[in-house]
Parts: sequence; structure tokens; C-alpha cells
Amino acid sequence: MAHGIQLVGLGPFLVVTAMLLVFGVFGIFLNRKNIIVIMMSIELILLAANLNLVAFSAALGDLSGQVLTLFSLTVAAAEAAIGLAIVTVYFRNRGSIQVEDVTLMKG
Amino acid sequence: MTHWTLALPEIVLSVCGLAILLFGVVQKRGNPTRACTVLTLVAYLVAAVLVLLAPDGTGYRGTFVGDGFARYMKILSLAGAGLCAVLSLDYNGRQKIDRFEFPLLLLFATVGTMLMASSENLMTLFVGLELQSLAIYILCAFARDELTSAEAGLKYFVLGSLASGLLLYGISLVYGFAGTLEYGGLRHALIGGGPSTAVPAGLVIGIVFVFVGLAFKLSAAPFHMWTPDVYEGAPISVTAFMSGAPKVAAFALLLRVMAGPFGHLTHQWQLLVELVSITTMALGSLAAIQQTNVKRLMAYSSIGHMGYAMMGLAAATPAGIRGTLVYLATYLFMTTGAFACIVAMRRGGQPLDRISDLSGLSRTRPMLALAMAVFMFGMAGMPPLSGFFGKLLVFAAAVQAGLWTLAVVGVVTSVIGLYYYWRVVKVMYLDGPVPAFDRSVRSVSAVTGAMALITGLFLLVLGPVVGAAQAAAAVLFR
Amino acid sequence: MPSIGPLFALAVFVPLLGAVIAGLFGRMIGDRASMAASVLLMAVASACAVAALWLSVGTGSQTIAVPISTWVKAGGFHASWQLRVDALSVSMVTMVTVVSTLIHIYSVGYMSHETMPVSRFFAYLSMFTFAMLMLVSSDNLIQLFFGWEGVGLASYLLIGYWYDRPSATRAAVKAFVVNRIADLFFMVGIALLFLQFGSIAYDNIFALVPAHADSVYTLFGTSLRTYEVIGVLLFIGAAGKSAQLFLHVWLPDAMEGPTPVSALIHAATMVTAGVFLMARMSPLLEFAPVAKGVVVVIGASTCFFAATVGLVQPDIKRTIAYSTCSQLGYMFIGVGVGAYQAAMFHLTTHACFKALLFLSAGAVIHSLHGEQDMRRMGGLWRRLPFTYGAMWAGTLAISAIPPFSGWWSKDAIIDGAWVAGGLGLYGWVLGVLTAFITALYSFRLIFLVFHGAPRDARLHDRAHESPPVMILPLLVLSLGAIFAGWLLYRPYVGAGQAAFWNGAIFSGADNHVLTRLEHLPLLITLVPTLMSVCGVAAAWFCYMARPAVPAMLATRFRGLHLFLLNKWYFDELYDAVFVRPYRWLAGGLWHVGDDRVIDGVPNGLARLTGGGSAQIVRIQTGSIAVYAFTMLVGLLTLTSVFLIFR
Amino acid sequence: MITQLAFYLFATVLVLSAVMVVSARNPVHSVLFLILAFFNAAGLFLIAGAEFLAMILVIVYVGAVAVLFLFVVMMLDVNFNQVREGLQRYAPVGAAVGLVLFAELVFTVGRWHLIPDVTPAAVAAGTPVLGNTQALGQLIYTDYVLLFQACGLVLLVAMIGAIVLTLRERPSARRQDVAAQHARQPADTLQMMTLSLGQGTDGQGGYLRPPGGYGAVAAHGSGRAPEDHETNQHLGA
Repeated sequence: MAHGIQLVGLGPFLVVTAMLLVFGVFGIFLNRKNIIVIMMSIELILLAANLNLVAFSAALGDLSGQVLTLFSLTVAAAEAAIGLAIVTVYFRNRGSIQVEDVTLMKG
Repeated sequence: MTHWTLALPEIVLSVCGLAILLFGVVQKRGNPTRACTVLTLVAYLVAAVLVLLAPDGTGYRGTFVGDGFARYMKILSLAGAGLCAVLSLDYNGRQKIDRFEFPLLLLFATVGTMLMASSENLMTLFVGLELQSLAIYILCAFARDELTSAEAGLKYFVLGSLASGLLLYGISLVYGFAGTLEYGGLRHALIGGGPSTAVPAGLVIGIVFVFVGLAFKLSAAPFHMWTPDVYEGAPISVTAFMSGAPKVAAFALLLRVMAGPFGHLTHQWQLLVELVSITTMALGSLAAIQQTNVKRLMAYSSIGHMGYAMMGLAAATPAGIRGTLVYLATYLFMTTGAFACIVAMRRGGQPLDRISDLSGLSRTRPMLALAMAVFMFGMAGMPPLSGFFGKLLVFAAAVQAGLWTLAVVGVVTSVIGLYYYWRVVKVMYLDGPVPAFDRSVRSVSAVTGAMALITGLFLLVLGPVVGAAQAAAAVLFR
Repeated sequence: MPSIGPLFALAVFVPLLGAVIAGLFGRMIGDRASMAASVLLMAVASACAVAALWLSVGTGSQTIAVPISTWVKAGGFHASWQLRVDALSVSMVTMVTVVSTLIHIYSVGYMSHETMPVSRFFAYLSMFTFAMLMLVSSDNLIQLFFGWEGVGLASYLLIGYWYDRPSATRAAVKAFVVNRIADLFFMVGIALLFLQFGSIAYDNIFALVPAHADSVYTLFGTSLRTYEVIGVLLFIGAAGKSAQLFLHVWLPDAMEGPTPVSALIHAATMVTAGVFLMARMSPLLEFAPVAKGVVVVIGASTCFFAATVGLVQPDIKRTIAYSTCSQLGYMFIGVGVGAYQAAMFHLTTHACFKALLFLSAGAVIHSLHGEQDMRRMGGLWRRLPFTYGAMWAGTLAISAIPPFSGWWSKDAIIDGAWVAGGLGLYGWVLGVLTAFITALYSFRLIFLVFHGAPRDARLHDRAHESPPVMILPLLVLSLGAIFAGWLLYRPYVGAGQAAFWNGAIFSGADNHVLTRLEHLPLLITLVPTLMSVCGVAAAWFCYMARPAVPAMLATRFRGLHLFLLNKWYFDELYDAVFVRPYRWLAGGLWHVGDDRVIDGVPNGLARLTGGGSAQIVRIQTGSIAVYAFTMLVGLLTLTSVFLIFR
Repeated sequence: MITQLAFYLFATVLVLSAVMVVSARNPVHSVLFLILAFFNAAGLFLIAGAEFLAMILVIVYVGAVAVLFLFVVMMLDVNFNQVREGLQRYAPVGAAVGLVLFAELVFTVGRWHLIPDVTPAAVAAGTPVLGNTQALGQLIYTDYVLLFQACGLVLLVAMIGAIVLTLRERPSARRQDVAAQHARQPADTLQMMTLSLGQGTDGQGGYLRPPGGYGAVAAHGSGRAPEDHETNQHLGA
């Protein structure tokens, strides 16, 4: 499978990642419901970027892209942990994680 | 082993952080927060000394660089973080959020900041930025029993993660189209193509994404929306930190990336930076007019300042970068001082944050009012206060680079800015007094006084600061 | 000749001393002393100026630089305080100082009934003169601009001298604002010049002009020649000061100031600055044919427009004000067709007879205790014999009746327009028509004021001749109005012009207007004179022989009459085009109308700022989704901008 | 051929599950679709030749992160029956923005080519002799060690953060403190009293307590004042 990228070509990979990115973006601002879904959308965006990096890395025959992917996976995991912690704190204070409710401060 | 000495400040600071963490966890008797904060300050001091002694050079397979620019930015960040640690001593105690993790998170955020300043590779950029951002997300929600703080943390987290996602996507595009993540390699690739070869559009898009990711951290318009809410909600000690060191670090990245590897494409991104700078300046000054909350006012003010600082980058000349660096230094001290004043706003144990609470301050607390007036006028750019010199340098650079629109917008928004800064001074000096604030603690007064002195007497250190900035800027144009 | 420089510098700076003494120490030393000081110093200045002119002409009009000090030295930008002595500046300085001195003397009498301390008035007058001298004697554009703005400021102060009258302050602000708008263009022009040549000193610019003749600006796909752009920008600046069409609206309102001020503004300073600028920049304009065309068209149109409006004005000062506007139009025709020398000639003679007319009118008003409506005058010639005589001299001069001074200079311009051909013919036709109208309204004035039966017996009976201190300047100026043309024709435009100007005014290689002036067919040269005579005859017919005719014409051609009486509805037009939409916009946005334009502009701006602020704050809803959306829109905008413009 | 087929299969499922993540009504379903998306992304990683990362994605992401999501969604007991009335209003604008973004990306990214003269820097490190995992390991433990350690710091920060934000020590909760138990002296808890006949301990409060109260003995913490999270609930109203 090492030559998978040559067989499929880079183009389809990039189109898939672009779609993932756009759906992640959609999820953020079309979502009127739940903050956790927003966080999942962010995971989708990060996944798109990671997939991009891996695909480019394979196409270039250069490993630094994969190294960065490794780091970004680590960071994303940490981010998810912190994000969920913050959501929990917020829920304890507010009793809700509806997106519309997070508007205490404005102006 | 130049390898290890190169990153010695970061390594030492991280190890100190781990040691302080251990100390805080093991400590059973009493509250270790105060001791941890003091230890953190000591660690900052050690790191600052090491930064000044650190050698120049590149290491870790071209991911890390030590040079004058990094040194300048690191010293600024350490100064900002240290001052906030001092402010937190009193404030957190009174707000009942004095847990020893606070100085630790501050410390790790500073490590991230320093990594950013030394980045010579897009990986370092990303990891440093994330280390810093994650720590700040937590800090924003640190007053976990207050709804506003939790909301601030949540907002900053969600939008910040989005920005990081876009940044990472941009990095991936740059990587894919240029074939490398190293600044040196990127620069080489872009110049190697020669001026005749067209730069692939994907690379250009990648640059835009990276720019957007960094602009978010700078709170440049239209990526600024989080700023006022987060500034208002987060504990003031955190807000004071956020408006200083992270901005400096984000600017360090922006300058390094834009002037370094993408320096060859200046004519392509210049318009972009110009647009964002104009929007930011206009927005910062316009929206600030309506504010009644001091923290929100400071938020919009910091947005505006980022617009001015960006003017130097838009000029894309050594003089412009120098202007931006000086601007950042003056801004850092003014904003920290202003937040120190806000920390002192407390009556009957309750923190206050309305502008009207400052009413008649000149009679109840003349020194505090004077310091606040110095910061306000400094931020408005009145000579001979420090803010004036920063503005002068960036404006001059913009004009020199022929960016007249930028300079004109800058002047107009400065005039508008003068209006709302003046409003604060007016409230303090001309309105009738309200009951006095509580006596402020010596640490807060010391920060306020020191910052006021730096702002007021900046003229005395102008030479060395400009010299250092000049040397730092020259590094980027090797 | 080494002594020209100091003399010239004295002529320029002594009025400043007068302004300082009268302005800063006026209260301390009293009105009489400050009056005496400023008048004496003006006299000294004019003596110096005359001496400098004499020496300069005697030594062949060399161009001499008189350095004062370094002013700005920043990077590549360098400006110094330096005076430039050449035929152009010396003649202007002489004219300005002499006329100003006479006006100063006259003011002593005119302002004698004032209740307010008049030291302020004399300080302004001297300052005004100094600013104008600075303007004409400068060696570079920045210094010129300094004087230019000084003139604007002083005119603002003087027009609004009676600051307790709302109409006066309004007129002052109007003049200031209109001038500022024009100055903006002028500044842009200067900036472009600096960008093009890297210097703002005349010598450097003029030396480089031929070399840069082909440079262009590209704007929206069309390329514009640099010189045309700069020329038009400079002309807009000049048009603001010289009250040319579209920017003339301030001039008639400026009559709110005391009459000596009007005389100073209209005769010697301020309005002539534009013409002077054009003459000064002749080396550049000669390379900008399109810009010159614009100058001719605007000049000729102004010339005609102002004359027609002057025809029906009931107010004596406003009639003369419109005549100034019209005469300036002549000068711009001269500039536009390349006959700068003729324009300068007309400028000089005009200074004499316009000052004379204004001061005479002032004497009439003074004697009638402030009455300005000509319809209430009449038959005054017995009561004011000296004024009457002076007014005749001025009227004959402005009507271009040979051999009075106006005839020499105006004919030179009109003939020049004929010689130039092309757009010049437009100038010629309107110029000739205007010659008729000029004679008509000038004589209308004299007939209405001095002849016929007194229309207001009470006013008539109380009228008295002015004191000698006011009559003396009238006498001197009358001499000028009668003889100046005859005296100056040879050096200014005649056979001696090349020697006199000695390069101060540049004529392009194919600009032969002045040389061909000599060889015009007699018939062509006679046309304007004939028209003038017809005008006089018409005026006599309408206002002496058949006084009922004007009223009949006014009712018959009611529309036209109203059109003229309302100054072609320019104020209303501006109101509709600029003021009203602005107010509508402001009102639509903020539901608040503002009654006064002048207050409306700054307040409106402040509101705009506040309103924009409110809008921005409204977007800040606190919703994460909205924030994220804003970020993405920003991202998309930047990406698109990048992709489109890269 | 089989590679292409696998790619398109994984890609299709990935994109579809991404759509479902965003559009599912029930957040629990969203999380499950997210897991599906991660699995398929791992498949794409495999096709691209990044085996180690593919495994990491499954183990770390699916095994830890997604489960964490699931856990939080269920713990917070959010009301997911609310109708999304806002969606319809914003959908057209949002869709337009998203489509333009997509078009721009595909338009530019689709025409991929390297800048001429570029020689990828780290090619040598990925020598075919080593497997993907070894090659990565060799890189991150040598050249990129600083960044690797920085990532460790990121995780540490996340740990500190999660603890500092969510850990609550309730004074009412009784935990065993072995050291305290060992250190207990009879005098600390035992009080000898002489009581006259017919009188109980009522005058002393009925029964005896240890001197500092149970709280001081049972709960060692950061010394914060006792707090109860129920008292904070009113803020949410």
C-alpha cells in the first residue's frame, strides 16, 4: 500500500479534505443546538488538516508532514480534553450547553 | 552541544515548571499558591537571564532558532507574564481563585510563547501556539464558579480551536505546495522559483489561512469578535496576561513568517495586511466609543492597537518591523499598567469594572488617577508618552512605504481613539467623586507605578529600545 | 546689485512687524498708536518694494534668491525659507504693498466710527498683506502654500470681523470651507509634484519639467499625462482662491466684511493669488495643453456668468464683487491661452481700478451710514464730488474705454484669445460679450448711484463727502486707473516684455501669442472696444434716458431676471447637490435633520462615528455562531481578495 | 484497482459521516458518526502509507477522545429534543459562504504542483529500509525531540487544566487518610469527664466530638472554604 497515493492521485485526497473542512465549518455556524457538536465540528476540521498533511507527506516522500500530524493529533486530543472540561464547568454554572445560551456577554 | 544551550531558557523554564508543580502538589500545609507564584517569578527571572545569554543559531533540525528577534520578543513576553503573575498575587486571593495551578499555567503559556518567538519551522509555530493557547483557555475559565468566566473560557476555546484548525489547514497547504515546513526551505523555494514563475494559488491560499489563524490570536478584525467578551469574562489577572504576552508572541510569529519565508511574496500579501490593519483600526476605535465597561473598553483598545502595530508589517520594510516592535513594547507596558489600575478598582471587597466607577478618582486616589491618565493618554499616542513613539514609527514607516491610505486611516482613528481615552480621564478628573476604592496592595501599586514611569519617561529609554528593535528587525531581512 | 535682496526682504517682512505690533500690543498702546504703526510700516514696506522693483528692472530683472533660513529637512524632503526675486515676484510685491498701503490709509478714516477697538482690524490687514507677500515671494511650493493658507486664515478673520453679525460669521466660514476644499486639491497637486520631481523648489521643478514631459498616471485602465493631472489640480486650487466657477460661491458673501477688506481681497490679495500661481507655474502649464483648455473654459464661463449676475444685483458691493469674479475670468482666459503676461498685466491694472471702485463704493456707503442698496441712492454726485470723480475713473477703466488702463490689458487678453484659436475662440466670444455687459453694469452702477433723482431724500440729505484721509487714496488710485495701462503696456506685454520678465514667465516653444498680438487685423482689435462703447450707450439708454426700461425688461423676462438675480441658482444647486443629500443621508440614518449646514457637518461626522460604533456593537451579539461566521466571512474575503488581486 | 476502490469507499463513508456529525439531531449519534469518520480517515491514512498514524488515530482518537466526547454528552444529560429553529434562517447565507470556500479550495488545490527547484528536505529520513513507524520514531526522538517534549507539555497542561477545572473536593465527602489515622493520639479524640450522678452529657452538647470537627480530620485539600456545587445552580436560571 506504500504506493497508494500514486495509484489514487493527490487530487481526490485534497477534494475529500476540502469537503471535510467545509462540513466542519458548516457545523460550527449552522449549528444552533449544542456546543459539543461544535467541538466535534472542530475535530472534523483538524482531521481534514491532518489528512491533508499525510497526503502531501506521502506525495512528497517527506516525513515531516507526518511528524506534524503526530503532533497535531496530540494537540487535538489535549484540546478535546480541555474543551470538554470547560464545557463541564460551563454546564455546572449554567445548567445548559445550548449555543444560544452562551450570550451572557455581548456589545 | 549548542543544541541544548540554544533552547536552554525554554528547557530550564519547563523544568522549573515541573518542579513547582511537584512542590505545589506535595505541599500539604496551607496554600502553596503564594510560594508557587514567587517561585514562578524566580523562574522567569532565571529564564530572562538565560535568554540574554543564549547563543545565536539554528538547531533541532531547523525547528528552533536563536537570534536577536527571538530575544527581543522573549524578553517582552517574560516581562508581560511576570507582571501578570505579580498582579495575580493579590487579585486571585481576593477572588478566591488562588490555586497554585494558576502561576504554573502562566508559566507553561510563557514557554509556548517563547517557542513561538523562536520558531524556524511551521511545526514549532503550531506546537508553541497550541501550548500557549491551551494554557490560556484554561486560565480564562479559571474562576470556574463564575458563569462569566466559564463563558469566556468556552467562547475563547471554541473560536480559538477553529482558528487553530484553519491555521493547521493553512500549514498543510503551504507544506504541500512548497514541499517543506522550514522557513529557510520555504524562503529558498520561493526565491528559487525566481520572480517570473507564478506562485501556485494553493500556496497563496495556505498563506491566507495561516495569516487568519495568527490574526485571530492578535484579535485583528474581523477575527476579533471573541476579544471583548473574553476580556470581560475572564479574571482580570488573566485578561492582563492575554492582552500582553500572547499578543506579542502572535506578532512575533506573524512578523517572522510574513517577513521571513513569505518575504519574497510581499507584494502579494501586503494588500491583505493593509486591509486587515485598516479594518482593525477602524473597528477598534469605533466600537470602543460605546463601551461603559472598562474591561471591554480595554479589549477594543487592544484591538485598535493591533491594527496600528500591523501597519508596520504592512509596510514590510525593516523600518516598519522596527516600528511594530517598538509599538509592541510600549503597548505591553501601557496595557499591563492599565490592567493594574483595573485590579485596584475594588470597593467593599467587590471588584468593579464600570467606567463610571472611576468617577472623581482624582480626588479620592490622586496617584492612581494620575497613573491611569498616563496610560490612557499614552495609548492615545500623546507625546511625550511612550505610545506616541510607537505610533510615530509605524506611521512614518507606512508613509515611507507609500501606504498613504493606511496612514490617513490611522490618523483618523487615532483622533477617535483620543476621544474615548479622554472620556476615561474626564470621568476621573471632572466628575463628582463617589466613595473611595479599597486600599490597594503594595504589589499592585508597584506594578502600576513602574508601568506609569516607563510610559511617562519612555523618552529616556527610547534609544536602547529602538536600537534593540532595529537589531531584531534586521534579523528578519538577512 | 546686492541691495535688492535686503530691500525685498524688508518689503515682505515689515508688514509682519506691523501685524505683530497692532495685534499683540494693540491693547497696550491703544488704537491710534497701533493704527499709526501699521500704516507707517506698510508705507515703509511699499517704499522698499518700489525701490526693489526699480533696482531689479534697472539690472535686467535677474532672478535672485534671498535665503532666510532652513525650514524642513526630513529625508529626501527639503524646504527652506527663501525669497525669490524676479520680475514676477517683484512686480506682485510692489503692487500688493502699494495698494495695501492705500487701503490701510483709507481704513483709518473708514473705521473711525467703529465702537470696537480697531487695532485688531489693522493687525489682520497687515497679516493678510504679509501672508500674500509670503505667497508671492516664496521660492518653493511649500512656502507658497504657507502663505496661501495664511491668506485664507486672514480672510476668514477679516470677513468675520464683525463677529456679532451672524451673516458675517457664516460668510467667513463659507469662505474658509470653500477655500479648504480647493486647497485639498492644491495639496494633492503639490504632493504629486514632489513625487514626480523629488523637490518642491521652483528651480528644481522647472529645470526637470521638459525631461518628465512624457510620464503618465494609469488609472482604471486609462492613462493620464502627469502634467495634465497636476495642472488641473493646481488650477482647482487657484480657482478656489480666485473664485472661479463652481468655487466662486464664497466671494459675494465675503462682502460681509468691512469695505476696505473687500477692496484688499478683491484688488491686491487673495483672489489674485490664483492667477499668480498659474503664472508662476507657467513652465509646467506650457506642457499641459488639456489643463490649459480647462482653464480657458472655466475662466471664460466665469467671466460671462459673473457679469450677467452683476447686471441685476441691487447691492452696490455685490455688483462690484461679481465684476471681480468676471475680471478674474478674463485673467484666466489669458492664462489658458498662454498669454500669462497679459493676465499679469490685467491683474495689475485691475488691482488699481478695482481698489478704486471698492474704496469709492466704501466712501458712498460711509457717507450714507451703511446703506448699500443702489435702489435707494441716486443723485449723489453733487454731494460727493470727489468720490464721483474717482468712481468715473474706475468705471471707465473697468469698462475698457480707451485710453483708460482696463482697455490696454483687457484688449490684450481678448486679442490673445483670438490669436490662440481653438478653445481660445470660446474665450474670445464670451470675452467680447462680457465686455459689453461689463460696460453696462458698471455704468448702471454709476448712473443709479450718482445720477437721476434722489430716491431716498432722507439718506440723500445726510450724505457728506468723506474726510481727506479717505479721499487721498482715491486720488492716487484714480491716477493708477487712468495711466497704469499706458505706462505698463510696453514692459508687460509690448515690445519690452521679454526684457522685463526675463524668464520669470515661461512661454513654450510654439507659444507665439504675444508676438502675434502686434499683427492682428484692426477690425478684430476694435471689436471689444466697440462692444464696450455699446455697453455704455445701452446703460445710458436704460438708466438715464428711459429709466422705465429695466423694470419693463425685468417683468417681460421675469424668468431670466430671477435666474440672474439668484446667481444662476448656484447656492440652491449646491444645496440640492451637496448639502441636501448629505442631510438626507444623515437624516435617513439618524432620523435627525440639522438645520444649519455649517453646524451639520461636524455634528454629522460625530454622529456618523457614534452610529458606526453602535452598528459594530450590535453585531457583537455574544453568539459563538455569529462570531465564527464573521471569522469565516473574513477568511473568505481575504482569500477572494488574494485570488483576485494577486 | 483495489486501492482505488478502497479509497473511494473510505472517502464516501468519511464524507457522509461528517455530514451526519453535523446534522444529526441527537448528539450521541453525532459522536458515533464521528467515530465512524475517524475509522474511515484511518483507512485513508493507510492508503497514503501512514500506518503508525492510522493506528494512533484509531487507538487515541476513537479509543480515548471520541469516548470522552460520548461520556461528556451522556454525563451532561443535555436536552437534545429542541427544535433547531435558527437553522433555516441562517442556512442560505451559510451555505453560500461554504460553497464559495469549497469552490476556491478545489479550484486552487486541485491544480497541485510543487514550486520548481524544491527538493523535499526530510526525504532521506524516510529511507525505505525502515518501516513507517521506525522512521517516524527515529525522527521524533532525535531531530524533533524539542517539539516532541513540547507536545508532552501540551498534554501536561491539558491534564492540569482538566483537573483544576473539574476536580472538586467536597468537605462532606469522607476519604480515608491513612497518615492521619496512624498519627491519631487518644488525647485528640478522647476526653475524660467527671459527670455527677443523674446528669448526662447534655450540658456539653449531648455527645462528644473530636476537637477540630470531623471535617478537619477527614478532608485534606487546598484549604479552600467548603463549597457545594448545588449552590451554584441558581446562576443557570
